[in-house]
This record gives sequence, C-alpha cells and structure tokens, in this order.
Amino acid sequence: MELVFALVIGALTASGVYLLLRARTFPVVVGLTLLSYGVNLFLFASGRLATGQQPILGSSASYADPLPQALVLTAIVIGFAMTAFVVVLSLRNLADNQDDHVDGNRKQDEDSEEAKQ
Amino acid sequence: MSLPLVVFLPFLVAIAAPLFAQGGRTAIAIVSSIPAIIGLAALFPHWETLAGGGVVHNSWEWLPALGISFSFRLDGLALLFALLILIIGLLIILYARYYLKKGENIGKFYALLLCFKGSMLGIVLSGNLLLMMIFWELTSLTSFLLISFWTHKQDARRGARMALAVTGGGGLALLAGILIIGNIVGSFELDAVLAAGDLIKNHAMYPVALTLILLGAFTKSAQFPFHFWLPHAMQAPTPVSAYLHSATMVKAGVFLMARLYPALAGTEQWFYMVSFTGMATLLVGAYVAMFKHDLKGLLAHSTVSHLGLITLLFGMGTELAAVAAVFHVINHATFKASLFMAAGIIDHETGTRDMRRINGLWRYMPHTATLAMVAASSMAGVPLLNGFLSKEMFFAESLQLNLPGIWAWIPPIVATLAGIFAVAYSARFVHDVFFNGKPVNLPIYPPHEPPRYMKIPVEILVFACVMVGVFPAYSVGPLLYSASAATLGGEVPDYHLAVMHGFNLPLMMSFAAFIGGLIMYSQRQKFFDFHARFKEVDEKAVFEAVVSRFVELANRFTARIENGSLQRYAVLLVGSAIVVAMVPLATMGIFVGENGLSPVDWPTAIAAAILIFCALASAFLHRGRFTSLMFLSVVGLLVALAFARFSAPDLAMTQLSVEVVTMVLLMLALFYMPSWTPLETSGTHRARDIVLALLAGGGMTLVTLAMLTQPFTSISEFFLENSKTGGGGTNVVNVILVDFRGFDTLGEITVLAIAALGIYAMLKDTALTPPPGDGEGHAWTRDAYPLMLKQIARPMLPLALMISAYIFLRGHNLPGGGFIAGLITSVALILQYIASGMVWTQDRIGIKYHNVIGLGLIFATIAGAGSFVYGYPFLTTTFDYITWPVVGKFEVASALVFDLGVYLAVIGATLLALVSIGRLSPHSAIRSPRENV
Amino acid sequence: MSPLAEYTISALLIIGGAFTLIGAIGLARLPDFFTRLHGPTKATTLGVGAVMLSSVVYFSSTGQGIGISEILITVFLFLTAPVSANMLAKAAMHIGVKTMDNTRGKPWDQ
Amino acid sequence: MLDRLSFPQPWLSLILFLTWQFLSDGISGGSLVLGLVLAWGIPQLTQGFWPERPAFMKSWRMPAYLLVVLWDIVIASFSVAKLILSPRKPEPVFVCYPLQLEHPLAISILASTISLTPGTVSADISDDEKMLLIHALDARSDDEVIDAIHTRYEKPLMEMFK
Amino acid sequence: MNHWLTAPVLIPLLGGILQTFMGYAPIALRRTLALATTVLLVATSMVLLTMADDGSYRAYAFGNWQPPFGIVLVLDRLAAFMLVMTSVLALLAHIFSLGGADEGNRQFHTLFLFQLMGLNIAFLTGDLFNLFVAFEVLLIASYGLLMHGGGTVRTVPGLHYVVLNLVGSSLFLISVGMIYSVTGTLNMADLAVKVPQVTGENALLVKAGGMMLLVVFALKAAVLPLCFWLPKAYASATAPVAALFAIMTKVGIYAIIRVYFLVFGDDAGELANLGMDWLFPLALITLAMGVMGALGADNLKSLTAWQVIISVGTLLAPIALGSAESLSAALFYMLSTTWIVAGLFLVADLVASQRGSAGDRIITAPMMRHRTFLSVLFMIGAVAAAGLPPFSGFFGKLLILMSVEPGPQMAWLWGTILVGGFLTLVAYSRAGSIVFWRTVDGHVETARPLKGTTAVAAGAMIALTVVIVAMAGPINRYTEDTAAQILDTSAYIDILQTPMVGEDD
Amino acid sequence: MITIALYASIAMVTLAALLNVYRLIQGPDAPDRVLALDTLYINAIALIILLGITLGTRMYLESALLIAVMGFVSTVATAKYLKRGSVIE
Repeated sequence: MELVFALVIGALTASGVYLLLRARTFPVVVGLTLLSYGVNLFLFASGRLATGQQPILGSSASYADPLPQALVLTAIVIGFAMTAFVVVLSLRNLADNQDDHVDGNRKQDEDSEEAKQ
Repeated sequence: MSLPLVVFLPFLVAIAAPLFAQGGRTAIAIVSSIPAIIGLAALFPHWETLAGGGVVHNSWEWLPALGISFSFRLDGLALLFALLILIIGLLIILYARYYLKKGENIGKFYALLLCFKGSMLGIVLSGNLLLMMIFWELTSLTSFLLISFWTHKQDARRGARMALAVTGGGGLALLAGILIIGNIVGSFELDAVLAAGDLIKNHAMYPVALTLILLGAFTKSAQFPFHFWLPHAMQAPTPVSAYLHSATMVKAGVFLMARLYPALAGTEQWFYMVSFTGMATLLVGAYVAMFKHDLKGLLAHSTVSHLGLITLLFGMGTELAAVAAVFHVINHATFKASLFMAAGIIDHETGTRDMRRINGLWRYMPHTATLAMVAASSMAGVPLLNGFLSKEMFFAESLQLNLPGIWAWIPPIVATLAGIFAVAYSARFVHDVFFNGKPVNLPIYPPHEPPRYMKIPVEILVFACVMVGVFPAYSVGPLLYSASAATLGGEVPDYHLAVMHGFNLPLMMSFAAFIGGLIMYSQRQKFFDFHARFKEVDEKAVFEAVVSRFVELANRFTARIENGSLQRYAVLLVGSAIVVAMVPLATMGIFVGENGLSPVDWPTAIAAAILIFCALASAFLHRGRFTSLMFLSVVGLLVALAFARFSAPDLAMTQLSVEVVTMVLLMLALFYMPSWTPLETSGTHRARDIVLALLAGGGMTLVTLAMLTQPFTSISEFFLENSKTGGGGTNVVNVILVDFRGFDTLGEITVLAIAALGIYAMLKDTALTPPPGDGEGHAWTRDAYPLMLKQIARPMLPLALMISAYIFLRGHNLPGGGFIAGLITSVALILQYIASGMVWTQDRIGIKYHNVIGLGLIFATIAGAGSFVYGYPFLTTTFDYITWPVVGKFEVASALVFDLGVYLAVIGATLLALVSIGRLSPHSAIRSPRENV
Repeated sequence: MSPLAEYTISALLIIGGAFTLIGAIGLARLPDFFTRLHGPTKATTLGVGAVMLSSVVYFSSTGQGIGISEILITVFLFLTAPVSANMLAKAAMHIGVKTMDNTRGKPWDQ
Repeated sequence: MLDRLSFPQPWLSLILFLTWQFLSDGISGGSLVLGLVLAWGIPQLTQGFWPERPAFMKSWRMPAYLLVVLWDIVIASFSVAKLILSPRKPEPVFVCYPLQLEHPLAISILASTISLTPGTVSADISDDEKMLLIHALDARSDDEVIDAIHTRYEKPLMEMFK
Repeated sequence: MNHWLTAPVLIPLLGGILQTFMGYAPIALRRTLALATTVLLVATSMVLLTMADDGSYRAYAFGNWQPPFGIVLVLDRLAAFMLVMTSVLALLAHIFSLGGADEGNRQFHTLFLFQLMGLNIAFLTGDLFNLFVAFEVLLIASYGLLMHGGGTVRTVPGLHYVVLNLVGSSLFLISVGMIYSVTGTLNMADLAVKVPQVTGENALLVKAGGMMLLVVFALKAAVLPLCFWLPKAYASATAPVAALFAIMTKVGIYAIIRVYFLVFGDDAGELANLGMDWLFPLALITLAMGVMGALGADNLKSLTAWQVIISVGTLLAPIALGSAESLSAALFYMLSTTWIVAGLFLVADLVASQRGSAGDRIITAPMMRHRTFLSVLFMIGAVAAAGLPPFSGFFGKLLILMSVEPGPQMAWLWGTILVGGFLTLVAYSRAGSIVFWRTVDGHVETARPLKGTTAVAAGAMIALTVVIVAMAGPINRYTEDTAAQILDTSAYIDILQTPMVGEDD
Repeated sequence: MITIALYASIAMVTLAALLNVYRLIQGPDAPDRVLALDTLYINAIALIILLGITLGTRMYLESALLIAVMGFVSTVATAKYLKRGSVIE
C-alpha cells in the first residue's frame, strides 16, 4: 500500500512540475493545483497511513495521527486562496497583455525593441 | 578638546553657510573663514608640546566593537598638514570670493568646501586608522561634489565621477589594508600601530596589507598608473583645483605614506613598490605637462610629476629622503597653490586657458605676471626659491641609493630628466603666457588686472616661497623638524637647511636640468611635432567608454540571466530543490523502513492507478485545456477519496468542497482564455522539463516510501488525550484547528480574506473581452439561465443551508466544522449565481461580502480575545455543559464562536472572489447604485 | 444482526453494485452522447440508491441509528440527476455532437 | 429582513424541521429547539429566492405521485439495463412534447420525472415554456411517448398545480 | 503570560479588519485609523524591544497549551529587533503612501496592515508550521500590494513573483512533512531537542527536508539562483510597497537564522550546520550578481531593487560563517541596508514624479523642480548603500569585514564585498549624475509639486541611516547580545518548560 | 455473507469507475467527458458508502453527501461553461 501511495504522490508531483514549467498561465495554474494535491497528500502521509482509524474519539480503537490532518486542512484552504489569486492574476495578465503567456506579450516586446533600434 | 573642534567646526559651519548666501559673497566668505581662524587659534597653543617632540591626544570612546574611537592625535606631521590645509584654505576662501560670479550657487560652494576641509583635517588629525578611513572616503565624496560643481558641464561630471571611482575605489583597498593592519596589531589606534612596525613588517600578511594601503595612497595622490583622474578634476572651479591639488586631496595620499612610514617603510617591498611608482609618475607627469596647451592641464600634470617626486623620496627609505619629502610637500603646496590661483586669474580675465591664445600678458597684467613668474621659477627649481631647496635634496638623495650595478644610475638620470622637463614646462608657462607676442583672439579683450584682493592670496604664497627659499632654517626649520621627527618616529637625521651647500653633484644636476630645460623649451616645436605623432588619449573618454562598456556588459549579462522568463526561473527553483535534496536522497536510495510494506487492496490500487493515470493525462494532454481540466477534476475527486480511505473524513470533505470551487474558478477564467495551448516550447526544453518532472516525482516517491515505512512517534498523543477533556470535542482534527492550533486557523482565514480582497482590488478596473464563442467556433447560447436549473437550484438553497448548519454544529465532535460548512453555503449560493445570474442573486443577498469577511475575522478574533478577561492567553477556549429545561443538556464552547468566524470568513471570501470574476462578464449588468460586492 | 437484515443488505449491495456497473457499461458502450446520457441518470442513480439503502439497513441493524444522511443523499441525487442530464443535453446540442444514424427527430438549435 | 416571526414557507419549514430531526441522532429537546430555529430562520433568509410562491394547492397528492415515480424508476432502470446489456442497437428518437403545464416549477418537476423514468431524458425546454424536447432511448413512435407521459405524469401534476 | 507578545499580531489584525469594514468610509478617516495602527505598532515593538533586551526568552502559548503541543510566540532579542526594524520602516512607508499612493482602490491599507501582521507573526512564531502560515499571510498580502496601483507594468512581474512563491510554499510544506515525519513535532524548540537524536535513514530524510527548507528561505531571501523574480517585481511596485518589500527578503534571512541556528546548529549531531557550506559561496555569487544588475540597471528603482540583492548576498555570507561576531555584524548591516533601500525606493519614486515621461529612468531629462532636496536624499542613500562613510552602510560592512577569521573565506568575502562596493559606487555615481545633473533645457509638464507627507517620509527614511550611525554603539551592543543569544540554543529550548496559566495555582 | 456481497459490490463499482475513466479519455466530445465525470462522482458516492459499511462507521457518510451536492454544482458549472461560456454572469 505504501508503495502505491508513494507512486501517487510521485505522479502528482511529476505532472504538477511538468505543467508548472509550461509557457502559458492556464497550464501553470493547473500544474500548481496538481502539485498542491501531491503536497497535501504528502503532508498527510507524514502521519502515516491508517485505515478506519479516523481521529474521532470513540469511533475506533486506535486513531490516525490527527495533527497532519489539521495541517493539511490548513494547507488546502491556503492553497485554495493562492490558486484563486493566481487564477485572477492570470486573467489580469490576459487583460493587460492580450496574451496568456506567462511572460506577457512577448511579440509586443520584440516589436517595441525593434522600434527602439 | 581642541582637536575635534578643529575637525568638526568646518562641518558645523558648512551647515550654516548656505544661510548666509543671501547676504552676498563677502558675508559668506567671512562666515566660512571662521573655522579656519578658530582652527589655527586652537592649534597654536600646542606648538610648545609638539616642538618638544610631544603628541597631543584628544579622544573618547565611540564604537569599541569596531575598534573605532573618536581619537584625535596631533604631532608634528599632523600639524604641518593641518597648517597647510587651514592656511591655504583660508586663502582659497578669500580668492573664491572674487572668483565666483554673482549668479552662482555660492552657498553650496562654500558648504562643500568647508566639508572638504573638515574631512581633510579629519584625515590628518585622526588618531585612529578607521576614523581616518572615514574621513578619507569623505574627502573622496566631497571632492566629487566639488569637482562637479558646475553640474551642467559634461566634462565636470565625468571628471568628478572618474575621481570618485579612482579615489573611492582606492579607499576601499585602503580599508582592507587597514583592517589587516588592525588585525595584526590588535588595535587601530595610531599610537599602537606606529609602535608595532616590526610586528607588522614581519607578519605574513604584510605584503598584502602594504599593497592594499599603497593602492589607497597611490590612487589618492594620483600616482602612475592611477594618475589620470587628476588632470580631469581640473574641471572644477579654479579655487577648488588650487586647493585640492596643492595642499589637500592629493596630499592625503602622501600624508598616508608619511603617517605610516614607521609602520610600513624600510622593507624591500616598500622600496620597490613606492620608489618605482614614484619614478614612473615623476617622469610621466613631467613629460605630459610639457605638451599641455591648457594652462591648468600643464599645472595638473606638473602636480602629478611632483607627487611622483615626493613618493619617490618616501620610497627611497632613507631618513634624509623622508625629510626631503616632507619639505617638498610644503614647497609644492605653496608654489602650486599660487600658480593655480594665478592661472585662475588669467582664466578669469581672459576667458580662456589655452596657451596658444594667451600670449604677451605682461603688458596687460604685470603684477599678476610677476607673481606667477616667481612661483613658476620655484616650480622649476630656481635657486633662492623654496622649490630649489627640496629639489637639491632630492637630487642628493637620488645619488645615495644603493642599487646594484647599472641600476644605481637610473634614479639620478630620471631625476635629472624630470628636472629638465620641469624647467621646460615652467619656462613654457612663463614665456608663452606673459611674452611670446600678442594675445590671439581672446574672448575677453583687453585683459586687465583682477580685483586687488584677489591677488592677496597669491602674494602671500609667493612671499612664502621666497621666504622659505632664502631663509629656510628660520622660516620652516622648526616645523619641518618637528614634522620629520613625527614621520620618522622620533629619530631625525642630521640635515642642514641652507641656500647653498657648495658646488657638488646635486648642484650640477640642477644646473644640467636648467640648461637642458631651456634648450628643450627653445626647441619645443620639434618636441611638439614628435609628441603629435602619438594619438592623444583622452582618459575621460576612455574611462567613460570603460564604464559604458562595463554597464553594457553587465546589462547584457543581466538580461541573459534575468531574462524575464518565468519558465527559466521555475526551472531554477525546482532544479535547486531537486539538487539539494538529491544529495541525501541518493545516499538513501530506495529504502523501505522497519515497518515494511502493508498489503495492497485492489480497489484502492485501482483507484490509485486511475489517479496516477489522470494526473499524467492532465499533464500530457494539457494543450486541450478543457480536457485537462476534466482530468484534474477526477484527480481532485480521487484525492478526496484517498483522504476518506485513509481515515481523514474532514479532509475528504474539505478537499471536495475546495475542488468544486476551484473548478468553477478555473472555468470562469477559462472562459476568457484561449481553449488551446499552442505548442511553443522547443523539444529540448520539453525534454528538460520532463527530466525535471520525473526527478521531482521520483524523489517524492522515494521520500514517501521511506517515510511511510519508518516508525515514529509524534506529539499527537497529547491531542488525542486532551481533545475531549481540554478542548471539549471528540473530533480531534477540529479541536486542533479551533483550539490547539487555533492560531494557524486564524492565519489561514486571514489568508483567505486577504486573497479575496486582493482579487477584488485587482479586478476592479480590469476589462476583458470574452471570445464570442467556444474554441470550435460555436457561438454561445442565448439561454443564460435554463429553466430547470433555476427551478431546482432554488429549493436546494434552504436544504444546503440546513446541511451546512448541521455540518457546522457537529464539527466539534464529528467530521465537519466551520470551514466545510462555509464552503457548502458558498457553493449553494454559487449555484444560485450560476442558475439565476448575478443581478438576481445579488439583489437577494443584499450584503457586502467585505462585511461578511470582516465579521468573520472579528468573530474569530473576539472568540480568541475573550480569554484575556480571565487572564488566559489568546485563543484559550472554554466550554461547559449547560442544562436547560426542554433543551436538555448541551455543550457551549467558545471554540464554536471561533468556528463561526471561520464559517463567515470562508463564505465572504469565496463569494467575493468568485463574484469579482463573474462581474467581468459583459452579460452581467450589475451596476446597481449601491454596489453590493 | 438478523439473517433477514443480512440478506437484505447483501441483496441491496449486489443490486447496487450491479446497476452502477451497468450504468457504466452503458456509458462506455452506447453509441452516441444522447443514448449514453440514459445510463447514469437511471441505472447509476438507482444503483447508488440501492447501496444507500443497504447502508441504512446495515447501520440501523447494527444499532447505530437510522441514517438520514443516506436518504438525504438519495434525495439529492434524484433531484439533481435530471438537471445535470438536462444541462448536459443542452450543452451537447449546442456543440452539435453527432447522433447515431438511426435517430429519429432532431435536437434543437441552441 | 428578520422582522417577522412568521413562517413564510410553511411546507419548507416543515420539511426542514423534520429533516433536522433525522439528521440529529434521535429526537431530543435540543434537536427540537434547534430544528425550530432552523425551520424558522432558513426560510426567512432564503425567501427572497422564491419570488413566486409555489402554488401547492393539493400538496397531499405529492406522496402518491412520488411513489409512482419511484416505482417507475426501478422499472426504468431494469429496462435500460436490459437494453444496455443486449447486443441490439437502440432506436433513439427526439420527441417534441407539447406542454400543458404552465407553472415553471411544475414543468421542472415533469421534466425531472421524465428524465428519471423509462428510457427518456428531457433534453430541453423551449424558451416560451410550451415545448419539451425529450430524447427517448428506444421507442417506436413519438405519440406513444407523448401519451405515456401525459397520462402518467402530466395529469397528476396538473391536478396538483391547479 | 505576557500579553504584550500578541500585540504585534493583534494590532494590525484589528486594524486590518476595521479597514475591511470601512471600504466606503471617507478616505481621511481610513487614513487616520490606518496610520494610528502603524504608530501603535511602532510603540509596541519598542516596548517589546526593551522587554527582550533583558536577554530572556518569553514564550506566549496560544490557547494556554503547553509547547510543543500548542503554538507559541517567542520573544527574544532577534524577534524584537526584527519587529522594530519592520514597524519603523512600515510607519514611514505608510506615511509616504498617504501622499496619494494609497488611492486607486480601497484595499491598500487593509493589505498593508495584514502584511505587517504576517511579518510580525513570522518574526515571533516558535512553530515551524505556523511560520508557514505566517509566510502565506505576508505573501498573499504582498501579492495584493504588488498589484496595487493599476497599470499594466506590474502584471507580469507580479505573476512571476506569485507563481514562484507558490512553488516555494509547496516546497515548504514538503519540508515540513519530511521533518515532521521523522521528529513528530513542529515546535522549533522541540525540534532543536529532537533533531540531534535523529540518525540513519531518518537523518537523511530530515536532511533532505532541511535542505529544501533552505531553498524556500533562499527563495524568499532572493539568493542566487532564485533571485531573478525580485528586481522586476520590486521595481514595478508602487513606492511605499517596494519600500515595505525591503523587509520581505529579510524575512527569508530571518528564517534562515532562526531555523538553521536553532534546529540545525552546532549541536545538531549528524545534521549540524546543515547547508551552510552551500550558502556561503552562493551568497557571494548573489552579491556579485546584484552588482552586475545594479551596474546594468536602467532606472533608479531597478537599481535599488538590485541593491536589495546585493545586500542579501552581503548579509548571508557572514551568516553562513556563523560566528557570533559575523552574526552580529550581519544584523547590524541588515538594519542599515533595509532602511536605506526602503528610503531609496521612496526617493526614486519622488524623482520619477518630478521628471514627467522620463520617470526614474537613467536618462537625460529636463531639470526637476526639487533637485537639491532630492539629490541630497539620493546621495545620502547611495553613499550609505554603497557602504561608504560616514553613513551606516559603511559601519555595517566594516563590522562584517572585521568579523571574518583569516583564511580563504576571508579573502573571498573581503574581495567580493570590497570590489562589489566599488562597482556599486560606480553604478550609483553614474545613475545619480545622469539623473540629477545631466539635464536638457525645457520643463516637465507633468511634474507634480512635492507633497509634504511624501517628502517628510522619504527624508526621514533616509535620515535613519544617520540615526543608526549616531546610535551605532548601542545598536552594536544589542546585535552582539542578540548573536550571543541566538547561538545559545539551550536557553531557547527552555521555553518548553514555560509554565502555563493556572498551573502554578 | 455481507462481506462477500460487499467485496462484490466494491469490485463492481470499481470496475464501473474504470469504465467511466475509459469514457473520460475516449470522449469524443466535451459533454461526454463531463458526463463521465458526473458518473464518476456518483460512483464515488457509492464507494464511500461501501467504505463506510466495510469499516462499520458512519463517519464518511457526510463526505458522500457532500459529493452529491458538490458534484452536481461542478457538473452544472461545466455544462454551463460549455454552452454559455461564462459560468457566473
């Protein structure tokens, strides 16, 4: 089971990183989301895996580590806020540059540089 | 405390001086003379002590940690320089009164001049090397401002920058050198350093320190090959040039060598470095001076040459040579200052400094001409003038050097050669300017004598030249003796100041130089022709070119590295993380810990396979954005399932809710974006990215595997034990969130709130044109609010509200809580927005989300701060079981109020963010007078 | 746990699983979008409903009380499945997905 | 907004109250009080979202209708299952169903019912709310579908929403 | 328990909440309240400074939970130092913003105050995960602030900044996970106890986590090769924001000091002095890169932005060496450089407002109206930044130079800092002489008269460098004590024994 | 017996999920994918319920409830995006 879980995290990270390195805002956002899924799972896993041991007192004989769960919850929320912000930022980028390239409108830059020379 | 007074008074007056600028030039000149007069008066009483070989100390602690103290020290050498600075400074002030024109910024001029004077005094009077260092750099800075006084002149600005770069840069080397010395000696106090000469010279770091210190001294006193800044500093107003290049700025370098003479001199390194630099400078300066047509240019190069001479003398390392050096410092200061002032007068009265045009001035200004001729003769080394005396000593010393074989001939030959040039350029100065026919095309014609008082400083200095020249022993004898004693550290050799020492070799050399110089001058045209064959190098242009080249290089380098490509930066970031983590991970390899692997159950494995597949698919099919989004959605769902599968119901719920809101968010954004990502990254880049991605993924897999199989204990036992008893809830995760680590949660909802506010602010004035149809060219439907959706969505709202109330209330004991409840409410409201539109929904909600956010934060904060009342720390929760009739026994927990804050903040933030984006849509005609959002 | 409850639960579980699977098969196998739309709306909904019911029976028979959540889920599913189907059908008609050859009648223009 | 101590939507309030009792484990004093509070508060908050109050004239007919639908769902599922598993190709048809119902909620309920029952999915409602587009998975003729729907579902609904 | 410790967190929080509510209140009122908040913050941080100066650690356990279980705020000299540095800077930047930079949208003050809250939490917290949360608070606020002011120039740099920091946040979480998965704790004091006991594969895990954490901090601190997001982002931010951002890199440096000296310090067994051997050369290269950037900068703001990078390099090199002297020197220099850089950003903005279309670009333009005032400010700032006497930069650098033990490291450090200082001087003199002196005839049409608030704020910010010199003795004494306290980790660990309220009774 | 039925049920639902994923990949059109996703949501509900029964706990039921609500909103939003572009307007 641990190997399966590890592979899942690896796949999420790899996909996230790959998308993160794309040149357009949208894939980057998707990549960040995937990466944060991977990271959340990883942080969750730092309390080890447990089946049917939800940390609700009285519902089971032994309990999974509740602390990573609380941390992940915080991380999910923060990740959501950040994703929302970066999504909007990419919209703003689109509005300002008429292009969704992560570096703004590259063509425009080149034109203006030519104009300068 | 007279010494600090001498140093700091100029600064104080500098602050006040500009105020007197309104009162006219005379007023400000008088005010500016005060520090010098007081300074002289303050130094005078110490003469007794100094004449007896004593030293005056004034000091108090400043920064003991740095070894800096306000330590001032006056000995003969310092006195000599201080007198030069003060007296010539006084004369300059008087001179400048007449030199500067009415419209100029005299306030700034005098203020800077005073600051500069203070800095110079600081250098010579400092008793602590670091303190001296501070003043040293201050002279660089103030001289920078003085040289560029006429900021509208490009040459002035460039000259100033060059001076600053060379002297300031040299200063940094000096700093390093001084720090090493301080390290060796263990103190920066001058007394200690001077006493530790042997320790320093025998230390392994001595060569380094010496080099660095000499670098500082050489740059400051314009030694070859750093001499080039000095002539260009001539762009300054002439009073400044006269001051900087006779008695002060350049002499600071010389002073340094004199000051540290006991500590550093006397070794082979010292000898070779100093004397050869001096020799080169002596020759180069003298040679170039000959060919300058600019009056001040000639003087400047002659200054370079004379500084070389002094340096050479110090470099010789013999005691007599040092005395000669000190003597020449005095002489050079007097005659060069007067020459500069004379040049300034000529410039002032004729409007030009070009010697090819200024001719025959004798007829127009005989008084000035007389003064200038005397001073120039002193420069040439004519007997009965002070320049002759020190030059004789120099010639004598050049013969005393114990160099092996043929080398022994070099110093005297160089000295004579330089003497020839000196005579030649002095002759040129005199003959070209005052005789040699008639003036050519002068801008101001006819020239006449300057105002009476403008000549007084020159007269005083020329008088000094003559006095020293004729009665050396009586005029400067005691001062020279005391200064030499201080330079050499007590032991002064026998020397004899007299006009004549009889017919000896040095006199012969003088004679030869005199004759040779005159011949050279008479044959000058040939030399000019010879010199014209070499292309004149404009050092300013070179410097400027070097700097611009450097700037351009830096620019190009920076642009190459910092190329504005996020992809590059992201690769660097991810790459760095991989590289640093790789080292330990490579050691570890594939590692399965003590706990071993637990058995796989197939449904989970299949779900995991789907997850992995969809994650990879969303990456590799990312160019079709919608498809990628669908895969992402599956991944989100399966992550939630994974949380549920591995005992985290709270997380599963949170993940689900967040995932849906994220999905809506992404869809909102995708509306405005192209639906396809073009293929624009090159194959190699993609290969690189894939490698990075695989490394990152592989690394995470290894870490996770190792981590999951290793046993560990954590602090969580505490939470499980105290959750019910201390936190009043059985849902430990929730209790951690609102109690044990409530502060994290407070931060987290703040993040959410800030994000929403930031989004709102960012989109306030953004205008986006949506595409008219989807990627395949279908125009959008008209039907914005489908009937069925509208009808079903409405009854779902109360239902969802109830569910969220349920989830909220049970959260403390069962999976749920304010955050999830808040998201449920948000999603239910978002559904209304989707189904019925902005206007409709907004009208019915009727509250500002800003206020909801604020309310949420307030609730959370107040819930936390309530404990202050009882003296408990922030966020201490309390709970109790209350029994009411009918209701029965129930739990009241302050954590619930905190959770309510979370609930509200989540609703406000989520909706504010989404609605802000929705408002961009051209269809949403939400422009009601009172803006709800 | 009474045998009756056990049988009921088992039967419901099997039925639920089977219908869910059949819905999925339909989704995978049927030839065009509109025919595929039928699978999830009916079979899957019913399948999940059956699983839900088994859960209700299971937990009430193990003495953990009557789970209203399951009922609520089912209600939600029945409430929302037609709307989802409707929305998706509208989207499909808008995009103009291909219908199978023997379809009679025509989708509306959107 | 919360100025009235009334129940603007009594049916909704009742549903909410009852559901709450189920949600909270077992009926107790606490759940009754809380249920009451919610049953009052939520409709107060959301009443703005129901601009026209649903005209449940004969709401008691609802349970019977629901039972019929539930039964039909089970039947529908079996028939669809059969079709899915059989190798025979379905013969789908798009049917335009002329609506007699007028209330939008009633139309929505009808459309939902159609979607949940044998072999039909309501695909669209015309802009003027007079026509329903139905996709039947396997049907012989349009009229057959129209008749079945009309008699089995639309009529009871019409009676309810009179 | 001393409630003062929460003041730096709660004051901006409440102020920020107030601003949220007051979106539509008159701007004068909002400004007054916002400014009052910042003033209050300065006052409290001063109080905390005097408190911390007795050399003891004060812990504040949120929720009255014994560390390591609950979250603690820890006040020591270092934290108080950072608080004062930040609040003073923030006050002046805030005053500057009242000159008009806060207009445009209604969120400026809210975001500004929340950013301060994030910063203060970061400085005070004694919990690794809470540090993450603090980072996020200050980052998200900084994202918002960075985008403040309209126009299209800051979008792309802002996007880069945000995306990179999001990746950084992910890395932070991964590191926290790795460290927690071995040690089972998040409290820094507890980590300092547990990390030394870690061995074998576990040590490798912690090592990997710790190194990745260093990458995160290095990203925040803008160490090469992770510094490229900074210049454009800072140069495009509005002036008060850029000034406040001068602190942002220092947070990274603070975190390095806090975590690496406490948790991975000399006593950390297998993990002692983790990453410091990487940090030293990187810091020097960063410095060199910053100098290159400064030389090539084509406007005053990016020149200043590169100065930020130069100071990061200058700061981290002595920190990596890790002796008490070098730490103390670094702290002294940090104070000086942070304030100077902030002041330079403000001055650059004033210059830009006086030069019409030329802005703050290093090109010829008509003479500006308040040339003398602005050029004096710039000159002081430049001299201080380049590390020339008589201003504070010189003393900072001097301390750093003197703190190194002789050896190859000394040669590298001295060489880089001195040559770097020289080239910086060239860059500043070039920029200043062109901007202030090389004028063409004509008038700037759009020049706005200098406002009192902005002029005073910028002047005061620059003047702080003189204040530092005047108080160099006491400040140096304080930083020395701070360094000693940082290196004495055992005292920090004692906060685990802090008695909780009600326990003694 | 319940155990066997449970396993059978889980196996079938898992298989169903696989088939849904097949449809998700296959497409061919966007609505197909959304439909597959929607079905996957419903399958997930079933899986969670089954998990709850397997573990004998009701702790996960609310997660299922949430999927029912959230999945619907997600599907609706996606469908609206497909035909209308702007989800919230």
